[in-house]
Formats: sequence, structure tokens, C-alpha cells
Amino acid sequence: AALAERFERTVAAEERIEPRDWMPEAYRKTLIRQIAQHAHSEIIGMQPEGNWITRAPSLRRKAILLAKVQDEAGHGLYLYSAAETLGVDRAELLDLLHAGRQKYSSIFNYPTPTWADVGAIGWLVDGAAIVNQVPITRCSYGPYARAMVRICKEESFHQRQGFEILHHLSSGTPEQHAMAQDAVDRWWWPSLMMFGPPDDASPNSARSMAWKIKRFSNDELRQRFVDMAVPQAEALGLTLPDPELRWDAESGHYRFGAIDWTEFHEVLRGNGPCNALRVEHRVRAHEEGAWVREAADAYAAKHAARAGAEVAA
Amino acid sequence: AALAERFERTVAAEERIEPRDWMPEAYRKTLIRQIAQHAHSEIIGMQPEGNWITRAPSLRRKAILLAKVQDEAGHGLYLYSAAETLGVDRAELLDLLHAGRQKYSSIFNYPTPTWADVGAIGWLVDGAAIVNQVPITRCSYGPYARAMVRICKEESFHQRQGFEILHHLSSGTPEQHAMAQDAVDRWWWPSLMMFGPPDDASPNSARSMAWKIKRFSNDELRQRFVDMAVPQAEALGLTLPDPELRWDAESGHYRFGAIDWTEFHEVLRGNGPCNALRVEHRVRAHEEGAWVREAADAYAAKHAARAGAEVAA
Amino acid sequence: TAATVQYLLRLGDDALVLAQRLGAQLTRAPQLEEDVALANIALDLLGQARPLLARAGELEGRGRDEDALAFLREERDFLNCQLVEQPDVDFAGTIARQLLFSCYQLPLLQALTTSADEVLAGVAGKGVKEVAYHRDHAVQWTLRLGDGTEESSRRMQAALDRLWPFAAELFESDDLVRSLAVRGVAVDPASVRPRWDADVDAVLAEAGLARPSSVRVATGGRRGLHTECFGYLLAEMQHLARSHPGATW
Amino acid sequence: TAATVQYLLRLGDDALVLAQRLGAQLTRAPQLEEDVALANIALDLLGQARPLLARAGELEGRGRDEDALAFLREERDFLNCQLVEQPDVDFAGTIARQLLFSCYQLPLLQALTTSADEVLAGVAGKGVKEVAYHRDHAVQWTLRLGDGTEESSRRMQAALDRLWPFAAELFESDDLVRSLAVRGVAVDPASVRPRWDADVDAVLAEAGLARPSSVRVATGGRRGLHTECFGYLLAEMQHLARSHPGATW
Repeated sequence: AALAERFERTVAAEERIEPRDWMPEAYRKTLIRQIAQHAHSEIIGMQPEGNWITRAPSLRRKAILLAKVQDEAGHGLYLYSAAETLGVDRAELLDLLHAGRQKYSSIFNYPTPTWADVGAIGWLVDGAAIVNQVPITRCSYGPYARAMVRICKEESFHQRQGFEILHHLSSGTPEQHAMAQDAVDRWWWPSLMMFGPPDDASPNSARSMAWKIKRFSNDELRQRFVDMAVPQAEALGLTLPDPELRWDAESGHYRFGAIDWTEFHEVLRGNGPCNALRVEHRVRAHEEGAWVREAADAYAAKHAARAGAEVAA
Repeated sequence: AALAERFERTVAAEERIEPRDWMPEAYRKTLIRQIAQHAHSEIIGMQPEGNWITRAPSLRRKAILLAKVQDEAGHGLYLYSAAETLGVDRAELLDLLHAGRQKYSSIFNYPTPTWADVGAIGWLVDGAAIVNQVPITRCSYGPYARAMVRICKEESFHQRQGFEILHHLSSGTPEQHAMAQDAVDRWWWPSLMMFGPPDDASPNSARSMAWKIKRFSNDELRQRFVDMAVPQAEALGLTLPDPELRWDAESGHYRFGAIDWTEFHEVLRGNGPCNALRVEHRVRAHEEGAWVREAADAYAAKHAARAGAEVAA
Repeated sequence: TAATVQYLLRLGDDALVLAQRLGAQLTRAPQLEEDVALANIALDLLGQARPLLARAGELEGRGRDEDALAFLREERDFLNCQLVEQPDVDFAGTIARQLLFSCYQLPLLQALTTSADEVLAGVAGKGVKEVAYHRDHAVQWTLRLGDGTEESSRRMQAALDRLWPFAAELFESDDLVRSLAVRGVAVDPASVRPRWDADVDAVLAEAGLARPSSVRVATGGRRGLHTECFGYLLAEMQHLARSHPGATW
Repeated sequence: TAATVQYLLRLGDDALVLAQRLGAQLTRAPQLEEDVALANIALDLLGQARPLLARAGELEGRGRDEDALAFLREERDFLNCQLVEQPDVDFAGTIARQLLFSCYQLPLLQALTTSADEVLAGVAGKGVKEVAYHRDHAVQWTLRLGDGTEESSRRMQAALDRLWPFAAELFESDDLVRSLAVRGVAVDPASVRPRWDADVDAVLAEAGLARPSSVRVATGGRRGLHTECFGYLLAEMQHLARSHPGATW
């Protein structure tokens, strides 16, 4: 009880819970689930953009894209490390991902048929991710908050690069402009769904807010994203595929049309365009790499044994 | 002895030996080796051209190429059937090919880096094959001779198509012309090597000639090919990469430079640019197809058993 | 005619893309007879694609011939169904794709033999015989693999399960095809579904294979939205032609 | 300068093509750390390729920039060695290719830091540190795989055996490189062979791997003659750029 009280006090004082501190089991579980899902999203999220590394249309864009996808692998690493401070290990979490027992962001179940999709992912998907993640830099759990500081810095860099790709396409040839518009048309609504179900259908949010894992509601964050994206779309010279989108002077916000939650739930249930593809790709890489990981372990064990023998001798 | 005499008489009279006829064991073995090698050449020969099916630059060319490579599979089938009349079966012969214990024409160990190579193979390689094979239509062994009649008819069709590809390239853009010339530069000498070592280094030729399996010496056939190819190269507007090539009015033949037999022997020994690639590709297809062949056999066996059971009932 | 152009592209792209996939299998078949058979099917399909694309280009009136349409269009402009672009994972996958597609294509072409578009009617008339063979080939192999060994049955079932989500798109109807059907040019693909169901179910039953229960429906091809493997197929197919702008071959 | 252009293209194409192969492995590595490491190496190589190609284009004086050289040249104009284009059969193959190449590239770049061509000297100066890491990475993995499990040792040996025929080409000398070496621009690759032999032999010995005995020598890359896998690599790499002539990105 004293421990619980101290935990509550720490959280209330906006101080950080650290791995050595006592924490309620439900808090730990919620964090593990959220951080793992976040890590998995980074890893699965490498695929839709990775799809264009070999086909990037200029060497400069190829280098930027390579670096970006590499950053995502790096984010996955930080986040798995953050999760490991809570007493699970990466291999377990990956097994859960591969078995479909932990989720990743549904947005990565959409395909990237054109180069402009790389731009749209950077602008919209990374943009939405930042809106989601900046508040997590103030999360009550220290390791997660610190990982997020570093990640957000890189994400905003990625978002600018995505914007720049689209800007270049939008002001390029008519074919390039059409390519950019098409990508935005396809990614806009799924990006809005990234913030999760509407507040009245989001049962776990209240507790996460109380624990200061979450700071704002899904709908608040979604609105913040829309308010940010609309003027950027104008700057890009691209339209957003929502006839109901309009400025509401009274509230000081952009109002937008109804989201198709049926699609969201279908994708979440595994029936999106790329769910099977993404998980299969990940599982294949993991399985094909098994002999390599075993070799590394065997080598490490042998050399630890030899080193031990030398010390003993 | 009476059998041997009858065999000799049949051959001498330019009549055909048929599968039911008695024949010397060495004759049978020589034929098996030669027909198998010929069949293997058709099958391996599908690869260098097959390399361009997915990349052919027009739909018409794609269809022609598909049909050609299909014909080669068909030639392989006739020839394996002809070999089977001599008491070996296709599966055995394929095993020998895959184990590197039977050969195929060395010409297929050269790569096809450009579309013009498809033309050069048609014109030069099929051209050389025809010169080699037309005399075999009069071979003393009936099934081989008959297979060859059909094959030669299709080969000469293929040769014209190859010529046409090069002709179109040669009279196309400067890049296309250069592509055609480059291909001819690379295929000319290997084509001359297709006729085998010079007569003074070809120990088995005499016996094959006596048996009327072979009708002309390697050098005779090579000369015939050169005499045919030189005016065709002129018609194509392409040069042949031999500074010593010239018309010899006295003999009525084109004289040509010395062949680099070192290269020939290196490729024959397995050190050509594509030996490993060709055999690996073949073996992979065979191994990956094993479960399919087993399934077909199992199905056939079950249905034969069921049919038998029904008859018995 | 813009609608007819779209419709011709749908049919032509189906045939072209499937021919491209099958052509890549040549030299990779489990036995020589299958190299020959798959090449035959690829040739038939290519032979259907060419007049369909040529006719589409002609009606479009922008000077694009069969090659311009095959080699110079971008991914988002290809209107084939997603089924035909699915990669050849193994021979069971090749056969499953053939089964699902030929059982759809045969009744479709039969109905199109009376199309008001002469070229379309001609292609359909010639194609009916060809596709009857394609279907028979796929059926025979489905039986052999389904009722062969344990491994072949497992692979065939896995291939069907994998490709099943792509079948629904074949029968998707839309305003374009319905309006053309009224004019006697097109056939509403929804109308061939009962025949397909009956044919496929019969083969699966005889082969001892289960009808997949997947509820997932993959779609988008008719609007130019393809699966991620398709861009690589196009890159390979178009690279040479695009490398020599204006050249002929 | 035509000779310098050729030489820059050889070095630049080596780096570009290897970067392309490694880039394709991203999301396919055996563990996340390797996704990061291989991407790092790919980025370094791409970072070397770009100024080398740009410099080649500048000296050539025909208005071709790095992208024109990367995306609009044909296969026969690429001058990379055949080693770097060899496909990634498995992780052992990726590592073997890295080992053979980085043990060659490191002493080469070390010698090129004093090249009379400033750009080349600059790229070499920066590259030496990068490639020292590439080599270390390849060496560490060669040891782990060679001295890991039975399977890893078998695969690593098979990969070395498969790639060994492509090593000799790295050290091929010709008139072009010798004349540039005399002028202090280039380094005769034959001169780095002893160092390569010593380094590679030492790693193989420590890893318990045999030096392959293959006598086959694959060659032709420096004359634009490539193995059949290379055309597919180019098709994929160049398709988008070639699909939009004149566009910038």
C-alpha cells in the first residue's frame, strides 16, 4: 500500500517511474502492450517504404529513403529495449507479433503502389505519428518517454522529407502531380484512423490518461492533426479527399467528414489489403535468419567457454 | 555374326536401323550419348533465350520468343523419346545431365546480356545447329533421323526469326545497331566452336562416319557454316569479328582466322561464364518439381488401382 | 467508347499479365511436358491480349498501339484483376491461379462470342477453345495434386487458401460493365459466378480439397490498384522498351 | 580524361551496385541489428558512388549527372565488377560478398587517398574509415558463421565457393588503369592483391573455413559484360526514372 501510494504520488507529481520502482501490474502490462505495439509498428512500417528503396527515382532520394527505413529499425530497437526494462524480452515480443497475438499500427496494411506513397507516408503517416507521440515524451514511464524524445526528433525530420517529396511531385510534370494527388487521396482517411476509435468507443483511454501514459484523447489528437495537415495540403497544392472539410471559425478548428470505421475494423481484423503480406514477410525474414542467430549464439558460447578455460588455466 | 553382317549391310545400303533391329553395343552407346547430348542441349538451350521472355521489347517479339523456347522443349521431348528407343529412359538421362556426367552444347554457357543476343542466337547458333543437323536427317538410326527432320524444319524457321531480329536492330537506332553488332561480336567465335574440335583432334569422328551417324567432318561443316554466314552478315549490315576473314576465289570458300581452342576447352571443362548457372537452374527446377512428379505418379497409381478394383468387382 | 476502352483494357490486361507470369515459368516447370503446356497457355493468353489492347488503342484514338499500352502505361493505369498478378510461389500456386481464372474466363468468353464489338466477339470465339483447354489442364492438375500425396494435397490447399481472397474481384460488377452489358458489348461478370461456383466446387470435391473459408476480399485491380508485387513485374516487362524511346523492334 | 571517366565509373558502379543489392536486404536481415548494419553499409557505398559518378559526368562533359549515369545507362555501359552484382542467396552469401569486396576496397581506397584527382582522393579519404567498418563487420560475421554451427559453417563455405570465381576480376590490371596509375590518378588493383590474400586467408583460417580451390575466373565487368542477374537489377532500379523522361524528383 505504501508502494502504491508512492507510485501514485510520483505520477501525480509528473515525475518518472523507473524500471527499479514498484508499479501496479496493470500499469506494467498496459505499458508492455503499448510499447510492443509501437515497436512492432516501426518494424512492420519498414516494409511499405522499403518497397521503394530499390526503385527510388534518384540517388539522393534513394539515400534519404534508405536512411529513413534504417531509422525505423533503430526506433524498433530503442522501443524493444524500453519494453525489456519491464521484464519481457524482444524475442518473446517478436514471437507474439509473428503469431498475430500482438498488433501493429493498421496503417501499414495499405500498399505503396507508387513512389508518391513514400511521400504521403512521410507527410501524413509520420505526421500523425508525431501528433500521437509528442505527448508520450512526457509519459510517466521514464524509459518510454526518453525513447520517444529521440524518436520524435527523427520523425519530424522524416515528415519534412515526405512533405518535400510531395511538394516536388506536386510542382513537377502533370503525371507527377497526379501521382501525388492519388497518393494523398489514398492515405488521408487511413491516417485519420491512426488515432484510434472515437473517444466514446475507446474504453481503455481513461485509465491510461490517469496513469499519464496517454495525455490527450483520440479525438483531440485527431483534430490537432487535421488542423495541422489542412494548411500543409494547401501549401502542397493538393486537395484532401473530403468534401465536408471546412474551416469552422467559431471553434477555431477544421471540421471533417465521418470516418468509415467499418474499414478500420476490417483492417484491424486482418482483412486489410496487406495484413497477410506484412506478417508473412516478417515471419519469412525471421525464419530464414534462424540459423544465423543460432550460429551467433553458438559462437558466443564457444568463445565464452574458451575465455573461461583460459582464465582457469 | 549374321546379325552383324545384316547391320553392316543395312547401313551400307543407306537403309535405316530400327529399334527392333540388332545393333552393335558400341553403336547403341554412341547413339545414346549423342542423342542425349543433343536433347540436353535443347533443354539447357532454353535458358539463355528464356532469359528474355519477360523482357521482350514488343508483344509480337514476346510471342515469337515464347513459341521458340517452347519448340526447344518440344525438341527435347522428341529427342529423349528417340533415346528411349535405345533402352534408356529420360529420367536416367536427366540425372546424368544434372550430375554433370553428360554434356550439352558448350555454346549455351555464354550469357545473354542484351536483347540482341536473342537475335544472334537465332541467326548464328541455330544456323550452326542446322548445318550440323541437316545431315543427321539421313542418319542410319531411324528414330533419330526422323526426329531430326521435324526439328530441322523448326530450326530453320527460328534461324530466320533471329536474322530478322538482327536485321531490324541493325537498321534501327544507332543504339540498336550497336547492340546487334556487339552481340554478333560475342557469338561469332563460339558459334564456330559448335562444330567441335578440328578434324585432326576429333578421334571418334571416323567411326561415326562409318556408321553413318555422322556424314561430314567437323571442319567441313564449319566451312559450310562460314560460307553461309558471311554473305548473310553483309546483308545484315554487320561485321564479323575476324580480321583474317576473306574470300578465297581459288577454293570457292571464305577463309577465316584461327579459333581459340583454349577457350573452347575451358568452357567444356566447366569454366565458361554460365556453366554453373545453367546446371544449377536445371537442377533447381527438377528438385522443386519432385513433389509434383511424385503426386502425379501417386494419383496415377491410385486410379489404376481403383480401375482394377472396379473391373474385379 | 471510353467505357469500351476501359472494358477492353480490363480483359486485355488480365490476359497480358497472366501470360507474363506464365512466361516467366518457362524452364522452371516440374517436367518438360509442363514447360510446353504452360508456354502454350501463355501464348494463347498473349494472343488474346494483343487484339484486345490494339482494339482499345484504336477506339481510344490517341495513337497508342498494343505495345504502347503494354510497355508505356504506368501501374495505376493497368486494369487487370489482382488474381493474375499474384506471384508463382510453387507449381500448386500456378495451378490454383489457373483454375480460379480459367473457370471464370471460359463462361465469360462464351458469353462474349455474341458481343456487339466485333473484335471482342472474335477474340472470344477463338479464345473459347483455348480456354477450355486451359481449364481442363488446371482441373487435371488440381485432381492430381489434391488426390496425389500428402505434400501435394497440403500445397494445393495452401495455394487455394492464399489465392481465394482474389477470386471475388473477378465477379465484381460496376456501372461501367453494366451499361456496356445493356448495349450488348460486355458481359456482367456477376452473371458467370454461379457457373464458376459450381465448376470450382465440383473439382475441389473430387480432388478432396476444401473450399477456402476466407472472408477477406481483395479488390482494386479494375481501378488500377494493385498488390505490391505488380510494380516489379512491370519494371521487368517494360524496362527494355522504355530504355529506347521511339525505337521499334 | 576519357580514361579517368572510365576509371571513376568502375569505382562508382562497384559502390552503386553493391549499395543496390544491400538496400534490397533491408527488412530481410536475420535480426534488427543487421537491418541497421546493412543499411549503414549501403548508405556509405551510395555516398561513395554519388560523387564518383558526378565527377565522371563532369569530366565527360556531356551533361550527364549522377542520376543520368545511374538511371539512363544500359547494362553494357556499367563497369562494375561482377562480384558486386551477385544475388543475395542467403545471409552467408551477403557476408561472403562483403568480405571479398571490403578486403579489396579498403587497401584500394587507402592508396587512393593520395590520388591526383581531388574528388577521388576526397572520396577515398572519407571512405577509408567507412570501409574499415565494413570489413570489420564482414570479418566478425565470417568468424561467427564459420565457427558457429555445422549449418552456418556449411553455408559460409558454400557461399565462399560460389563467389570465389568472381574475386580475381577485382585485381585485373589493364592499360587504362596502368596509364592512370603512372599519372598518379589510379591505383593498379593488382598491387592490393597481396594484402587481400593475407587478410582473407587470415580470416578464413581463424574461422575454420577452407580457401576455395576453384580455378574458374569470371571476368568482363570492367568491359561492361555482366552476369545474367544484372539486367533484372537494372530493370528494377531504373524503371521509375525511365518511365518519366525529363522529370526531376
